[in-house]
Amino acid sequence: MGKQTIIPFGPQHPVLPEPLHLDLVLEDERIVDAIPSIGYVHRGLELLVSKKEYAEYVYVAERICGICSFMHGLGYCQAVEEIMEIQVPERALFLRTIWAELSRIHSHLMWFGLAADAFGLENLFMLSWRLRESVLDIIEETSGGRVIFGACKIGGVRRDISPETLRDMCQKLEKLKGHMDRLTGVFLNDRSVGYRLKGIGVLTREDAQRLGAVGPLLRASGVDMDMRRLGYAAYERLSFEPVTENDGDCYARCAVRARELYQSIDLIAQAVSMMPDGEVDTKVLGAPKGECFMRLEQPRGEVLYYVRADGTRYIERFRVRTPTFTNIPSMIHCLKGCDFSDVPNVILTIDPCISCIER
Amino acid sequence: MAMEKRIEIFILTVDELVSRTRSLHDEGYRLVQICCSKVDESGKAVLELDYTFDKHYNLYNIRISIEEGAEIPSISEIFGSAFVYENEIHDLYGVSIQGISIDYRGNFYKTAMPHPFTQD
Amino acid sequence: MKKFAMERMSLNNLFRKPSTRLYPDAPKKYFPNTRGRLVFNLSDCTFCTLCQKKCPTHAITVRREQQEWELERMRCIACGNCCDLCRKGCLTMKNELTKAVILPEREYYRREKPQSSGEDAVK
Amino acid sequence: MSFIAKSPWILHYDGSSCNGCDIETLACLTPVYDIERFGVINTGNPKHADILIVTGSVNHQNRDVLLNIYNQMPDPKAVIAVGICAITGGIFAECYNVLGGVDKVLPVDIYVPGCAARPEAIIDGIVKAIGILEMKHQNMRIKSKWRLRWPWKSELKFSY
Repeated sequence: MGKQTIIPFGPQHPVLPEPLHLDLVLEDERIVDAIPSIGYVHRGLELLVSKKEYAEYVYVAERICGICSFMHGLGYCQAVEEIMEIQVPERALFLRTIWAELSRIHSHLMWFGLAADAFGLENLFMLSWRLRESVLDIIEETSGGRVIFGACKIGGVRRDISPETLRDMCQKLEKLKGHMDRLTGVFLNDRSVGYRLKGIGVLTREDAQRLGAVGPLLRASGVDMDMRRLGYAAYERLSFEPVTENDGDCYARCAVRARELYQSIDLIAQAVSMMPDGEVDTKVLGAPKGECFMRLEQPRGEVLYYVRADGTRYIERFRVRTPTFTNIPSMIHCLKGCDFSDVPNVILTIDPCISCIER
Repeated sequence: MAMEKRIEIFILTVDELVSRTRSLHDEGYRLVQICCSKVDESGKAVLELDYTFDKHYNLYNIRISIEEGAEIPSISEIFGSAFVYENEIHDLYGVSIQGISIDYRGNFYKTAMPHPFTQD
Repeated sequence: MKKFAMERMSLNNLFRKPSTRLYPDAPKKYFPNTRGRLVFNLSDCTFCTLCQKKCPTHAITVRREQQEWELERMRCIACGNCCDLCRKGCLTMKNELTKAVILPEREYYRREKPQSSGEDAVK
Repeated sequence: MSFIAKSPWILHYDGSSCNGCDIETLACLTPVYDIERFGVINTGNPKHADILIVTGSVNHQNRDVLLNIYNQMPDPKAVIAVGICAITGGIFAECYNVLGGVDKVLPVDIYVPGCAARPEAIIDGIVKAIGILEMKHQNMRIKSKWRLRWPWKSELKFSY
């Protein structure tokens, strides 16, 4: 038993592109406690609802986070539509599903790159980001933006995708599958990757449930929970099974995300084959009055929106509980007992999104 | 459309909070979030705390209303993940919460002004 | 269990053609949908101030009396809200790049001289 | 920009951005855009860096961090503000915790607009910054020569 040392980690750190600060309490090389402190990215977005009209707030909601941008816009729109009881056209629901799954693919591929960078394989970082570019091209072709989609609005979506583009997109994604096979093959089968991931940062099923973990972190611990089961957008008409793994270590989280990539491509193919014709938006009149909770499954897990409106053009209270925020207790739990050199690994496997946490 | 058509909220007093939370925990509920919002009730500012729980994709909401600067008990002994929300509410709204398992004492969020969400 | 996954992948990459887009030498072709740059056409504008009211970042200033329309390019987030709302179709989103600048400039349009409408004024 | 220009290393600091410009800056380093063609490497150490790339607006919390990083960088140095938030605060300008653009704290040399800024725009910005770095470097050399010859004129200003 050595004496305790405190090592500060961040906010500017080569491994984390985002500012997160951790005070790590070490005994020799083993971590006994981790104290996160946040607030470097805090902007106070939730208070902006009193300054922007409810229809313009969609653009702010999309900029809560640049990685899950479409999901935030979608969640806000769905919450307002729920309050105003707007029937969104069928085609718009399917288009939303397609964009949501595209953003999941791009987010997971990005995570693969960052994780590879964290455990020191820059080669894999480059390869996964190269694959990600082809997904970003599809996103840009259909929605107009690379990371900020700007495709969702209250009452539907802002632009349609033509049938030819949809067919093209499916072919491109099929081709992408072949490349992904090779990439995920390295992540799941390579010996040196296995050394860095297997048995590190274990989160048991009980701990995960007790600490309120969500998303791939929870599913890697063997709990079958996926908010897409709620059947928002077009998910009730698509068939899928949540991906689960039982080990709960870094490797299991990697495997969950690898299998979710294929699941997303499959869901897009299903949505394209079932796509109905028709309008993509409805006219929205009046202002919302009431309150509601809305939950979605983001690439990082369950997200919850709370909107309370009082019948004016400005919403009274908007609250978003993001997946990374509720994964902080699990992250601290995983860090305890790790080696100091595994810290970036463990932090990255929960897929932290700091601008989501602090809004 | 999604399942949560109309939200049900059970309004409780501050004293009932801990016992109800404990019984929910024993029934297998999971804490989803704690949300605080500032509302005007007949000219007086009141803080409403919404505790959201989930079991099998069904939400269960508890709401307590308190006055600004009031003290409430913590539920982080029952749900281990509650401490992040409670620290957040303490920093942004200035509600003092007694007995948080990991208490940052106002250092969780560092903002330009104290308790920004209570200011008009 | 697949053996030599990483080695096989590295060898593959050694023999495939590079995926780098040589950007400044070979300009990128954007998709027709791409939201790149807000373009204003003065000739049809009625100075209704709708774009000013609905801009989420307050980048547009319209002065109806002076017949002036002003865009602060460094505030525009290219969301395309104004293009959707404009009744006359004066605002369009062009699929080209907004270049990096050394001095931020305001773009300033005035009704009196339509032939040289793109008169820029340094902030 | 000449062909024998030095290879500038960049340091990336994320202010309070939404991650959008952040991942686009990282995307510049990946094979598809490959900014290493210009000799640019992302480094984590401010003492090794020539160009500071700031994404996102400045708030009260990270102002000191930013100044700290900037002061540690050796001269000559250039600052690039990437994204609308880093230039004026953009959509977050009205938030209570946001001070505004980076130029409220640091002297910014290049402004790269876009929300999120496209990698091509960021490459443009970095190429321009390389030119500015070179000019600053020449200024420094001339200045030090003057200082040797006419020490009383050492405060002469050279602008680019």
